[in-house]
Order: sequence, then C-alpha cells, then structure tokens
Amino acid sequence: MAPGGMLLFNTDDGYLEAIIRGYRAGILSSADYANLCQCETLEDFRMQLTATDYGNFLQNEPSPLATTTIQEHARKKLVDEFRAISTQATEPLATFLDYLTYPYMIDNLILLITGTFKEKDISELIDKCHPLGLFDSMASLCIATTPEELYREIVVDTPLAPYFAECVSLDDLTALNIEIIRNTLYKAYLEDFYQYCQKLGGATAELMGLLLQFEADRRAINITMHSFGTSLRKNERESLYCNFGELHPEGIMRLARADDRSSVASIIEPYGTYRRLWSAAMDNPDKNLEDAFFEYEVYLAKQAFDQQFHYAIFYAYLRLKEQEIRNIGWIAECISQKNKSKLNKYIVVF
Amino acid sequence: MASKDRLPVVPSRLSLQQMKTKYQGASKGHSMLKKKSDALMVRFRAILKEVYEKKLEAGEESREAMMALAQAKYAFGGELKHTVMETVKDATLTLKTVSDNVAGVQLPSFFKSEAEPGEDGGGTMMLTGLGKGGESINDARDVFTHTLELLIQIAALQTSFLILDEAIKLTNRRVNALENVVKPRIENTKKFIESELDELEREEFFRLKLIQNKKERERKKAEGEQAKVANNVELLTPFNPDKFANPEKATDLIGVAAGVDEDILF
Amino acid sequence: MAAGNTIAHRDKRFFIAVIGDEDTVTGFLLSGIGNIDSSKNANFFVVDLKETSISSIEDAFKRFTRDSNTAVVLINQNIANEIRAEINAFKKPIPAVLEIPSKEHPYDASQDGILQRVRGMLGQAT
Amino acid sequence: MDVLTENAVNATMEGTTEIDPYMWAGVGTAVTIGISVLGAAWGIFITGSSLVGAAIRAPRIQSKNLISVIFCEAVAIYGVIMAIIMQTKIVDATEGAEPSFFAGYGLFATGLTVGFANLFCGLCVGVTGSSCALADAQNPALFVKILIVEIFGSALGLFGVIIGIIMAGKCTLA
Repeated sequence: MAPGGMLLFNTDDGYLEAIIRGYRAGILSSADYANLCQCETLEDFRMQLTATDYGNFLQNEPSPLATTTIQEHARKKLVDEFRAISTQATEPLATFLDYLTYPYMIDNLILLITGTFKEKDISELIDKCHPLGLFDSMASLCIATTPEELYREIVVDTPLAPYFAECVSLDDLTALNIEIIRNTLYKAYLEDFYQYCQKLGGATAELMGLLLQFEADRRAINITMHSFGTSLRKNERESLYCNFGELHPEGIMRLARADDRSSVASIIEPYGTYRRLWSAAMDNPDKNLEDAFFEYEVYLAKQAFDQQFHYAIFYAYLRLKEQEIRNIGWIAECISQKNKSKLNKYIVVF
Repeated sequence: MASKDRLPVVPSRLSLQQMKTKYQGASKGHSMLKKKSDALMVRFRAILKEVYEKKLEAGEESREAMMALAQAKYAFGGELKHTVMETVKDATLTLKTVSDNVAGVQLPSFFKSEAEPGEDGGGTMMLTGLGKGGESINDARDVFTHTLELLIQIAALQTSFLILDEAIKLTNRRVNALENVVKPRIENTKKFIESELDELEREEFFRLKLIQNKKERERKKAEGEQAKVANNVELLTPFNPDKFANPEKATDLIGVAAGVDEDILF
Repeated sequence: MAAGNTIAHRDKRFFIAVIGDEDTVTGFLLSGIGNIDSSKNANFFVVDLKETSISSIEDAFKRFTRDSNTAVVLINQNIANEIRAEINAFKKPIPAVLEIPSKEHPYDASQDGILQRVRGMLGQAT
Repeated sequence: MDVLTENAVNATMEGTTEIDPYMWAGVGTAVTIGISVLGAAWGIFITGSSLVGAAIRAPRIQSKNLISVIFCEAVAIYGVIMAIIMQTKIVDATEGAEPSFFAGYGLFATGLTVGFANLFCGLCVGVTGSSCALADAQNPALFVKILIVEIFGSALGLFGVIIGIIMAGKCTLA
C-alpha cells in the first residue's frame, strides 16, 4: 500500500485519487472513437469532440483547423488537469507527481541545450517546450548563451541536476551526441523513479514496478533495435540500459551484444510478454513493434485503475491520456489527409 | 518592291555572285536549324510526358510520406518537429549536377549525393527517437528520401523543360527569321540586281543599235559619195570594233537576259 | 543561356530549399537536406498561413531563388498560391521551383503553373 | 504454571478487584461510545474524501452516496445506543449492598465488544463506501452492487451491538 495504506491513504490523497478517477471517466470511449472516425472533415471532428469530455475546447480556434492545433489543445487540457492535481498534492504524492514531469523536463532541457549550441534565442525555444516540463529557472535561461553557462547556471538549479551530475559531465555536453545525453538522463531518471516507488511500498510499488519495468525494457529494446546501422557503439549502448526491468540483468547483457533484429528476437524469446508483443507486431504488417508496445502500455496502465489507494493511477492516467492525444492526433491526421486506410491504428483505451 | 526589302548593294555581277552564296548559306542554315529544332522537340515531348507523369506520381508519393510522418509523430510525440528542426546542422543530402548536351543545348540533370553521416555532426538525425519512436521515424525518413529522389528527378526535368522551351522558341524564331525575312530579302536583292543588270544590257543594246544604224546610214552615204574609194573602205572596216562586236554582243545579251527572265519566272 | 553559368561547376554541392508547413519541412529535414550555414541562414522556412506574413514568405522565396547554392526550391502548393505573382515572375530555370502538395491539400494539377503549361503543350503535341 | 507467573496473576487479580465496579462500568461505557465514534469518523473521512473528489466530475453521485456516510454514521449511533443502554445499568447500590463485580466486568467487556466491533465496522464501511463512490462515478450500474457489499459490512457492527445488548442485559450494578 501507498503511504498510510488502505486506512490512511485517503487522509491526504483520497480526494485527489477520486478526482483523477473522475478525469479518467473523461477518457474517450470506443463509441467516441467510432464517431470520430466517421468524420469527413476536421470541422466535423471538432463537432464530434464537443460531444465528448473535451467540450468546447476548440471553439475559439479559427478555421481551418490544423491537426497540431487540436493536439495542442488536447495537451493543454491534460496539463491543466495535471496542474490542478499537483497543486493540491501533499507529500509524498507531490514528489511523486514531480517525478512524472521529469521526462518532459529532460526533453525541454535537451531542446534548450541544442538551441544554445546554435545560439538561438532561448525565449523563442521556451515556447516550444512541453508545458509540463517547465521549471522555475527556465525564465532565467535567457541569460545563458553558451553551453557551459547553461550547465553551471541553470541545470544545477533544476531537479535534474543529480542526473546530470551522475552521468553527464561538462565535456560530454559538447562532445556527445545530444540523443545520447537525452537517453542517459532518461535512464538515470527511470532508475531514480523506480527506487523512489519501491521505497513508497505497497500497491504503488507493485504497480509502478510493473509499469516502470516495462518502460525500462521497452527503452532497452527500442534503443537496441534503433542503434543498428548508426554510429552508436555497443558500450555506449549498454550504458543507456536501465538497471532494472524484466530483462535485467541477463537479457540486458545479451541485448548489449546484439547485432541485428533477429538476434534481438531470439534474446527476448524467453520472456513471455515480449515474445507475444514481438510476434504480434511481426504477424501484422500494419503494426510495428512500437505499436505493440503502446498497446501493452495501455493494458498495464488500465490495470493500475483496478486497484485503489495507490499512486500508480496518476502515472497511468498520464500515460493513457497521452495515448488518447496520440489517437486524436492520428485520427485527425488521417481525416485531414483523407487517407482512411490506416485509420484503425488508434488504441481504444476504455 | 520597297527598297527596305532588299539589301543595300550596288547592282553588279560581283554582288550578284555574293548574293547567290549568301542565299545558299541561308538555305543551309535554315535546314540545319530546322533539324535542331526537331531534335529539341523530340526531347521536349519526351520530357513533357515524363514531367507530367512524375508530377502526378509525386503527388501520390507525398501523400504516403505525410502518412509516414504522421506515424512518426504518433510514435515520438508532437515535439518531433522541434527536435528535428533544432538538430539540423549540415545537409547530408545534397545535389550534384551533370549536364547533358542535346543539339547544343545544355540540359542539367541532378543527382542526389549523400554525405557519409559523421561521427557526431551529420548523423545526429540518425539517432533521433533512439528511446522511442525510432522505428517509425526511420520509416518516415525512408519514405521522404524516396519522395525527394522523385522530386529531384522532376526538378531536373522541369529545368530541362524550361531550358528546352526557351531553346526551342529561340531556334524556331531563327528558323522563321531565315525563312520569312532573310531568304526573301536576299532573293529580292538578287532579283533587283538582275533586273538592274538587264536594264543596263538593254540600254547598251539599244545604244549600239542606234550607233549601228547611224553608221549604216553614214556608210550608205559614203558609198554613194565615194564609191570609187572601195579599197580604203575595205581596209577601214576590220579596224572598226563595232562592226564585229556588236552583233555577237547583242545576241549574247539577249540570251542572258532571256535566261534571267526565265529564272525570275520560275 | 543564364543557366549555363551555374551548371558549370561539376563538383559543387547544391542544396534543396524548402518552404512549407511544419510537417512538410520536418519530413524533408528528416531525410537530411537541412543546412544551416555559418551565418545561421537555414535553407528551410516554416510557414504557418495563419501567422506568417505573405511578405516574409516572399522574402524567403527570393532569398532561396537568388542563392547560387540552391538548385531546387520545394514549396507547398497552398503556400505557392499565396505568392503566385512572385513565382510566376521567376523565370529562371535554376533553381527549379517545385510545387509539392501539402498535408491538407492533395496535389491539384490545375494550380501548378508549370504543369499547366505542360498540359497545354501535351494537348498540342498529341 | 510456575510460581512466578502464579504470583503475578494473583497480584493482578487482586489489583483488579481493588478497582471499583463502577469504574469498570464507566470505562466500559466510555469505550463503547469513544471507539464507535472513532470508527464512524474514520469511515466517514475515508468515504467522504473520495466522495467529494468523485462528485466533482459526477455530481449526481453525491446524494446517492450519502448512504455510505450514513452507514458510517450508523456505527456511531450504535455506540450511542449502547452507551445509553449501559448507562441505565449503572445505578447507585442500595445502602450496605456491595456493587456487583460481575456487572462491572460485564459492562466493561460489553464496551470493548461494541466499541471494537463498531471501529472495524466503521473502517470496513468507510473503505467500501469510498470504493462505492468511485465506482458509482464511473458506472452508475455498479452502485447497487457495491451497496450490498457495504450493507454486509455495516451489518458487522450490528452483530457487536446485539451481543453487547445481550451482555449488558445481564449486568445491573446493584
């Protein structure tokens, strides 16, 4: 059980848990998706969305609508919901929710770092950042003009500083490929978050354990698959794997030595979940492994809602909502491109 | 016959000869340019068809590409565009041109030249989506590269199209100029020179006839007055150039004039 | 011909410039055509028809077409329609200006100036 | 039983007999009402916080799910009723008569029985009530089903009360 267990959980977090479950009721249903898929134009799409939990969120947007606008507004709604929750949270939920924003923060920071390399105007870049990953010192980023300054002045003030300190030195910042830095940070973050969840114990530890282990494994497999044919060396690749997960340690060690797709297939063969996902992706030509992963993630996240009095639903809600935004974006994209052949790629959440 | 339709020449045999060579040159140039224009036209038609087909094909292709991109965005998230745009540094895909010579017209064709992705710089895009979305991003990259190849071909064709169009117009203009301006003008000049020369001949002939008549009359008068001095007359006649030259020249001239007249007629 | 001079350099690398909505630009950048030179001039220009002014599109178009390193300028058809006058005024064969379809606007052959000419000529030819 | 333990037990027994039976009865009553109210309060806050949160998105649940709060409240009412019944047993002994130790201990035990039965009943109803609110917010069809679970939980307190009444019935202090 999370802090307080069944009997005391509600003292601090019951209200928020109930709210997040209320939000969950707003997640589009399969009937909603069926309606959305019937749309011929994005205007229809907007009309259909007003009938759902999204309501009039697009009413002030001038026509013609862009798919990005729709997605941005959907994301804004998610961010508003998340902020409403996180401002009311007390410890330790507050810390937990902060952890949830770190991935966005990593992405933002990486964007800013690349921008600073190019000596771009930082204030312009901030507009491009994910709103969930904004941090206080971001406004002061404008003063940083070189990567060194950025590192010394800004990064140390962010919650990400320990991850940076652990695995990225100042020299790496300029020498390494930015994608490697991103993934190194992500790895450090996942490991830290995993530790934190285990410390919380109870259902939180159990469910978050499942979700994060899957996340770690997925990253390991993705990184391996994607590194073939690139300049990423094997030892670098190995350093990007997390130190937990279903594949850890044996599968990870073997993945580090994998050379092609078929060897990856044979490595994940002994792991039932991944074997199933792999064959699901291979059997269906319209689906790739990533789609299979998304589906499984949704499945896991849905499971988190089956239990009460734990924090994993906050994480799960964020994941499900992101999937929903992806779905909306996908359907809108198909509609605007008038290409409905692949329309059914979206994953129904509930 | 207005004077501007012919070249300003002094009508003489020499200039007539010059005109004849000029006319030959113009005819030869005309036929050669005509051939060039035909050659260009053949190429042009081929390109026309290809441009048309390729453009429609590219339309289809880019639909597919957009779909693949949507998939990449689906897998990676909406920030893909920012990530991609901020990672841009040096182009890894550039063009090289090779020109092709068609009847003296340089037609460029473009070739894709891919730089080897560098250890850190050029290959940045290769690692985008390492942790998630990489597969879809790679797919999108492939489709877009393919579309781009098609577009490059179209670009080459289109450039050729424009150049050829221009070249054909130019050649046709020249052909027409030769046919409708230069050649008639030379012909007119030729006619003019010939008619002038003719005129001169006729004048000369008439003059000679007059002189002959006069001489005849004088001779008859002299015969009547000094019939007895026959030896002197016989001695004098061979020395008179008119007596020998006139009849020959006269026939000659008429023959030439008739020939020219026939020429003019046909 | 004007083109003759530019084609002369055989080993020179030419760039492909893009003017388009963010999706089009992102896609082509993925294939690696993006280039930012030392004075931070990018060979791509993102247009949001709701926000980007016509004059700045025209400026970008002029910049790309005047650049001797650019061999092809790709431009979304719906954006090309906004600066049609500018495009029609551009007569040089190099860089080749290609109109490409955008996401929301499937390819419409009747709007492509070049293709219209081609069509007309094909009509004549056949 | 060894000597030491025997001594200790004896000492305790002697100690308890030194406490006045009225004291036992009074503490028993206090425990009844106190622990019952603790259980009810606990249950109400578990249910209540979920109910309030869930009602934000689904206001329709609030009146229906008040029943969960009422179930918890009922637990406190059991305590009150028991306390009143027990209180009637505590009467002043007639002159010269000793107050019954049987009744004192009995009322104390009744207090514990009812108090703890109600405490756990309150917790049980609280947790199920909380789930009920959340479930109802998601799917109204679930309300009745979970309500049955809740009713069974609520019945637990009643068992304590019944036993308590029987126990208290035998105990009159004087």
